Amino acid sequence: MILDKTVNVVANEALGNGNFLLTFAEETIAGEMLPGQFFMVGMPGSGILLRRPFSVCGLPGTFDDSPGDSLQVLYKVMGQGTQVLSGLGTGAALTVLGPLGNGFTVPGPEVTPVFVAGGIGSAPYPALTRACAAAGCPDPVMFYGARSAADLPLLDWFDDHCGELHTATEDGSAGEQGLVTGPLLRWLEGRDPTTYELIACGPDPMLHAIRNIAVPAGLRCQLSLEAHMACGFGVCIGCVVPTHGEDGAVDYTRICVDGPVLPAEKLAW
Amino acid sequence: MILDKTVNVVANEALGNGNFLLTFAEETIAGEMLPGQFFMVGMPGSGILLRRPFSVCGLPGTFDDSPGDSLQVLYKVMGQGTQVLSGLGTGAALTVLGPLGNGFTVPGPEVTPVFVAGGIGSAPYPALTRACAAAGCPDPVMFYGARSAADLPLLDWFDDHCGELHTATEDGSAGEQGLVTGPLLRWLEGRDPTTYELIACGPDPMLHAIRNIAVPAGLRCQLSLEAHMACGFGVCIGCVVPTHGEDGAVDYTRICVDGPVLPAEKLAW
Amino acid sequence: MVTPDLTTSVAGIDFKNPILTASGTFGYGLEFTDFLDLNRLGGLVTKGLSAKPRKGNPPARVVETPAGMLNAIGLQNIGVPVFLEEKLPKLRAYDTKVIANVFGATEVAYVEACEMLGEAEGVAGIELNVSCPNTEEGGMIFGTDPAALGHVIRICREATKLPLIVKLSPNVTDIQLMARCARDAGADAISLVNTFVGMAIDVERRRPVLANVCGGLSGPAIRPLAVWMTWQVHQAVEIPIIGIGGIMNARDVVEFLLAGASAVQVGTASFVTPSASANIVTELEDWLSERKITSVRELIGGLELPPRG
Amino acid sequence: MVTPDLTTSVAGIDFKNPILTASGTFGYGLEFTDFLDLNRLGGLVTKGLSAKPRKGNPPARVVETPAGMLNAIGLQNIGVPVFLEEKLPKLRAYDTKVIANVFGATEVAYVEACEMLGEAEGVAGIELNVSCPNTEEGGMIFGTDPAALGHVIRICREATKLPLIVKLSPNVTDIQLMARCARDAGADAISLVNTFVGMAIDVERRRPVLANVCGGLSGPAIRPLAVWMTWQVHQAVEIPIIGIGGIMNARDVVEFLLAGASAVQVGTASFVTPSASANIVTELEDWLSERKITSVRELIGGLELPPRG
Ligand SMILES: Cc1cc2nc3c(=O)[nH]c(=O)nc-3n(C[C@H](O)[C@H](O)[C@H](O)COP(=O)(O)OP(=O)(O)OC[C@H]3O[C@@H](n4cnc5c(N)ncnc54)[C@H](O)[C@@H]3O)c2cc1C
Ligand SMILES: Cc1cc2nc3c(=O)[nH]c(=O)nc-3n(C[C@H](O)[C@H](O)[C@H](O)COP(=O)(O)OP(=O)(O)OC[C@H]3O[C@@H](n4cnc5c(N)ncnc54)[C@H](O)[C@@H]3O)c2cc1C
Ligand SMILES: Cc1cc2nc3c(=O)[nH]c(=O)nc-3n(C[C@H](O)[C@H](O)[C@H](O)COP(=O)(O)O)c2cc1C
Ligand SMILES: Cc1cc2nc3c(=O)[nH]c(=O)nc-3n(C[C@H](O)[C@H](O)[C@H](O)COP(=O)(O)O)c2cc1C
Ligand code: FES
Ligand code: FES
Repeated sequence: MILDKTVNVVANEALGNGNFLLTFAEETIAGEMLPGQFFMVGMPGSGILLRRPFSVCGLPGTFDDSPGDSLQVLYKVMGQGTQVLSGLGTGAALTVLGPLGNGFTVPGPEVTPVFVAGGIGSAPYPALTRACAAAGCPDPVMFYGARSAADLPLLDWFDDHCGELHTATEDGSAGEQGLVTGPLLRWLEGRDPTTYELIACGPDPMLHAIRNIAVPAGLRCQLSLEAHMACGFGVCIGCVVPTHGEDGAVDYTRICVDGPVLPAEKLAW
Repeated sequence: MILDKTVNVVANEALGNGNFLLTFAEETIAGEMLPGQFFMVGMPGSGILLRRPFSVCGLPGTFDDSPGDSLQVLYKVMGQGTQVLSGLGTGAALTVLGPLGNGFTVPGPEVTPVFVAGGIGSAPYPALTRACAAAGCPDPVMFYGARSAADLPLLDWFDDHCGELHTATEDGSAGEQGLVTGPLLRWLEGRDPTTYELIACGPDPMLHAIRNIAVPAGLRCQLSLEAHMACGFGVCIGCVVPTHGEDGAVDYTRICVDGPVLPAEKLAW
Repeated sequence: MVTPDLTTSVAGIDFKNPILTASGTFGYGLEFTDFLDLNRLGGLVTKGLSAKPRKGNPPARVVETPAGMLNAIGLQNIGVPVFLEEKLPKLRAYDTKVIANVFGATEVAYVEACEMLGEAEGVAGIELNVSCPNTEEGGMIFGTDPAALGHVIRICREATKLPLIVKLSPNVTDIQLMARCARDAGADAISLVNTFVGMAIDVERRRPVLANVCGGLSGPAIRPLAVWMTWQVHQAVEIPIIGIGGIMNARDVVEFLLAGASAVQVGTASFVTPSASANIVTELEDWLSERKITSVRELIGGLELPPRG
Repeated sequence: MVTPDLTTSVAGIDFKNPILTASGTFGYGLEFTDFLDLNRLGGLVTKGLSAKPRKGNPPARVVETPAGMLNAIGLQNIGVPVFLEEKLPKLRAYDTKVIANVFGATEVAYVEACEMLGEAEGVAGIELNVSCPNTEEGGMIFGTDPAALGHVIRICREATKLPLIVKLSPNVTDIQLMARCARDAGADAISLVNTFVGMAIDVERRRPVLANVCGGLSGPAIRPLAVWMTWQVHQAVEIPIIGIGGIMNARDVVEFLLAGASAVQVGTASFVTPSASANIVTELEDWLSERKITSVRELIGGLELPPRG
């Protein structure tokens, strides 16, 4: 059941370079939410009309030092909405609609989750990391890329909680210089595809690259997609992505209800 | 010179029933501002497009306990803009354009200022009271009316600083029951019109009543008017009031530059 | 305190209150059962239905603009047959009026859709979308050319016995002319407005944000324009009007009622707050009670004009 | 870093940058000297001028709406003669282009105003307001009827040697048709949009907020509609365009430039922030520098359409 709640900001921590970790508490939503699902977050009194979609980053228990029923959103200031969000202090009111979308399929117990994150695309991975551990998966291997070092929020957390952490930055300020697909391709080389599953979240060009690696090679691969959303719960049909339909023709699939996580091979991009 | 400044809220004190006293500091504006002049106040990030006009209530020195260069606005929550304003805490940013308008003409040293205020129309009187005292006027006589007792903000201040204070409320919860014109008419009866000057600020029906008392009797009378304003500095020509033109026909006079204070006899309402 | 009478009627349809939901912003209604009790609504208007299902436009399809949003969904829908088979039976369980919003790429397609709906049990009326600005075939020509408008209404009028509400496009010079055309062609009521054509540009990529280039503007931004057109149409024709455009709360509803609407539709607000339409019913009831207004009908067309001086 | 070239030209007038101020939102320019250096502006357009002074509409004349405002000033102005005598001499001291916005209640009055302006030193061009929705005589008929539009432009064209910019009303079904009419009748350039007709109702008093009943909607709310119309006109005619509608910052300016405008006008923004127009010049310069765009002309009409699939 999707709930529409008014919550108050518990914390809104600046992580540098426009990245923020927002914490609020909402027991009922928290109790039903899965990694990879998202909220529509509204900012009353801001003059911003539509709510904005954000993945759940932390579920209760994800971050050691956060209170019991608290939820976290990791976001980056991109435009007007996130600008307003970044200015909110403790106690400010938000409207939160969720849980929304399908969430990730947690790989089986013998399967290593291979996370690929581009910048703020790392947002859903903390909650997912915990779920993978709970499901008995091997420790995740994470490939984390961004424009520069300042755009790798929560890097230390991932370092502590992933089995391997490979970083790449376009300007070389952290990890390998270049795109995250570089170290990923080397890692994949010669490895048995039944032992791992790719999971990617990040900007569209990165997702395209991952899809182009995974699909021809027949690798299992979940992609977490983004789209402009008006409603977030399936009624505006605004958030579609082209997919392979049953009849072979292109279908338009709503990211907000049939996604945001879709198998790479479904996409007709 | 009109200045456009960004200031931070120093205090935003709730006085009950939606009345608030807002304090901010702006030395240059404070140094040039006169009682009866007003500001256009903008609320950045609120989604409200136009600024809102508010009279200056307190100038430096008006309120004993306020810091040196601080300015006060007394306002009542009426709609969306004042609603947003009332939610702002210390440190919140406002844009302030001022000083605007002409302000009151302080009566001569032998002339008793007779203030008539309807509800939040009391806003400009604290600053004016100080200016009258500085000009050597006799202590002002104040007639202060409102719907009910809760809508007589700063009543204690006026009690301390006016020579006489007559109150009237429509529901009889404070002072005399009825309109403020009741006690005013009794006070005026038989008095020499050269010894006092009427000054009124409040809702339109009250100003009409005062005008209808003052003009036929040839009393000196300044009215502080309101209008929907887009700019506040004379260019939109939105804030006009009909006045008697030189040719006998009706003119439209801009309240923001030729007012907000106009002699009662000028109005062609 | 007496509970105010909220009932109203449009095109011979009796609504328990004047709050309907607008086409394309409320899905097929059933998507909202998590958020509100459909029984609270005066009525609901379905997503625009065509005789055959449609896939719509490529993404991006929506973008926010100041106090509004542009959409270019391209009338993606499940088609009348699937609606009748899968959605309508479930909707019949609710005590609210279901209006089917219908469009076609051609006159024939309009007639086909109307005929398919027949006198389907549970469909209280048809709203003809002659005004969608999103696709070449979406009816733009019907909505902005008086002759074409008249003709498509006439043939639909013949194709169905259901009450016929014609939804006008605001993208015209003379909305009164279009309203008179619609009335003369047999419309039982007029609803307005559909969206205004607009465009947003991604200045970094130097491209339209929407794949369709242009889209339809909805939301509070258009409310003053929609209220004006409602008032204009109220003065031009005597058939009832459903007011639409940027309604977010009870105050906004009253604006449309005073301007001459007998009912309203809540659109974009349902995206912002899924329970908006039902919330507005409650708010409207309170608004009337507080003012001791005993019936919503007192407000319809109740605008008083200032004396001309 | 190289300073980008901001110069542009419209109707044969060379502007130092594409930022002008919109008629009716910048007075006669001189009111703004407290707030900005007029020399910073590409140009300024005067409040609408008629041959004789006008008193305008009774109040209330303005009201805020979501992300916009309605105005019904009724074209109150000092008249061309007083403008020439009192304002123009002072404006000549500034290095910016002054455009006189002109209207008349009748064709004769239009011609009269144009002739009075003659070739007044310091007036760089005339902008014909054929689109004011506020008064019966304000030109509504010229702005929405193609034949009347063509005729009034033709006679004004004969009455003045100054460059002629025709400001179109957006309250039409087919803006491309109006643009072609204006071009054919001899307009050197087109500016658009003027305000959209709208209404706000005081629900407590059951009256229109504005004494004039309706007013013109301006501000960010209309920007997507204005950008779309600019793009439409850019595709219909080859004469230059000045884009207007809801511009608040440099990004908004770029939207209009990409859609085909060679310059823009800043309107309502000047009420919100008196220095807005000059601030936007600075912002635009920075915007271009940051992106290493060497000339503003690179952007004009630079919108790329997605491949049609
Ligand atoms: C399912 C989902 C999960 C997301 N999770 C996160 C997250 O955890 N952290 C995070 O920082 N961001 C996340 N995003 C992206 C985030 O929603 C956008 O960055 C944000 O909406 C931008 O809003 P804005 O007002 O700041 O930007 P603006 O550019 O001013 O927004 C204008 C409009 O564009 C839309 N928009 C702009 N960029 C995007 C985008 N990339 N995707 C979708 N809509 C966009 C906005 O919703 C809005 O309608 C997610 C998006 C989706 C769809
Ligand atoms: C010169 C001047 C001085 C003023 N001084 C004070 C003061 O010191 N304290 C105070 O509380 N109020 C004062 N007012 C009135 C105050 O400006 C309005 O109450 C306020 O603008 C309402 O804004 P809102 O957004 O809350 O209301 P809304 O009703 O949401 O406002 C909508 C629109 O109507 C306009 N509006 C609404 N009511 C009025 C009104 N009475 N006068 C003018 N415009 C109005 C607003 O400016 C806005 O454009 C003054 C007005 C003027 C003209
Ligand atoms: C995403 C979206 C889809 C829409 N789809 C339709 C439609 O299928 N048929 C139709 O007649 N109107 C459609 N409309 C128009 C709305 O029904 C309504 O007329 C318009 O949005 C104005 O109302 P609002 O401002 O309350 O949203 C759609 C509007 C939106 C925002
Ligand atoms: C208060 C006001 C007065 C206006 N007066 C005129 C006018 O006299 N002549 C004219 O051509 N346009 C006039 N306009 C229209 C503006 O020039 C401009 O076209 C419109 O406001 C849209 O731009 P904006 O959204 O940036 O304000 C006026 C607009 C406003 C808000
Ligand atoms: S965001 Fe509305 S359908 Fe997905
Ligand atoms: S408020 Fe604009 S002229 Fe007075």
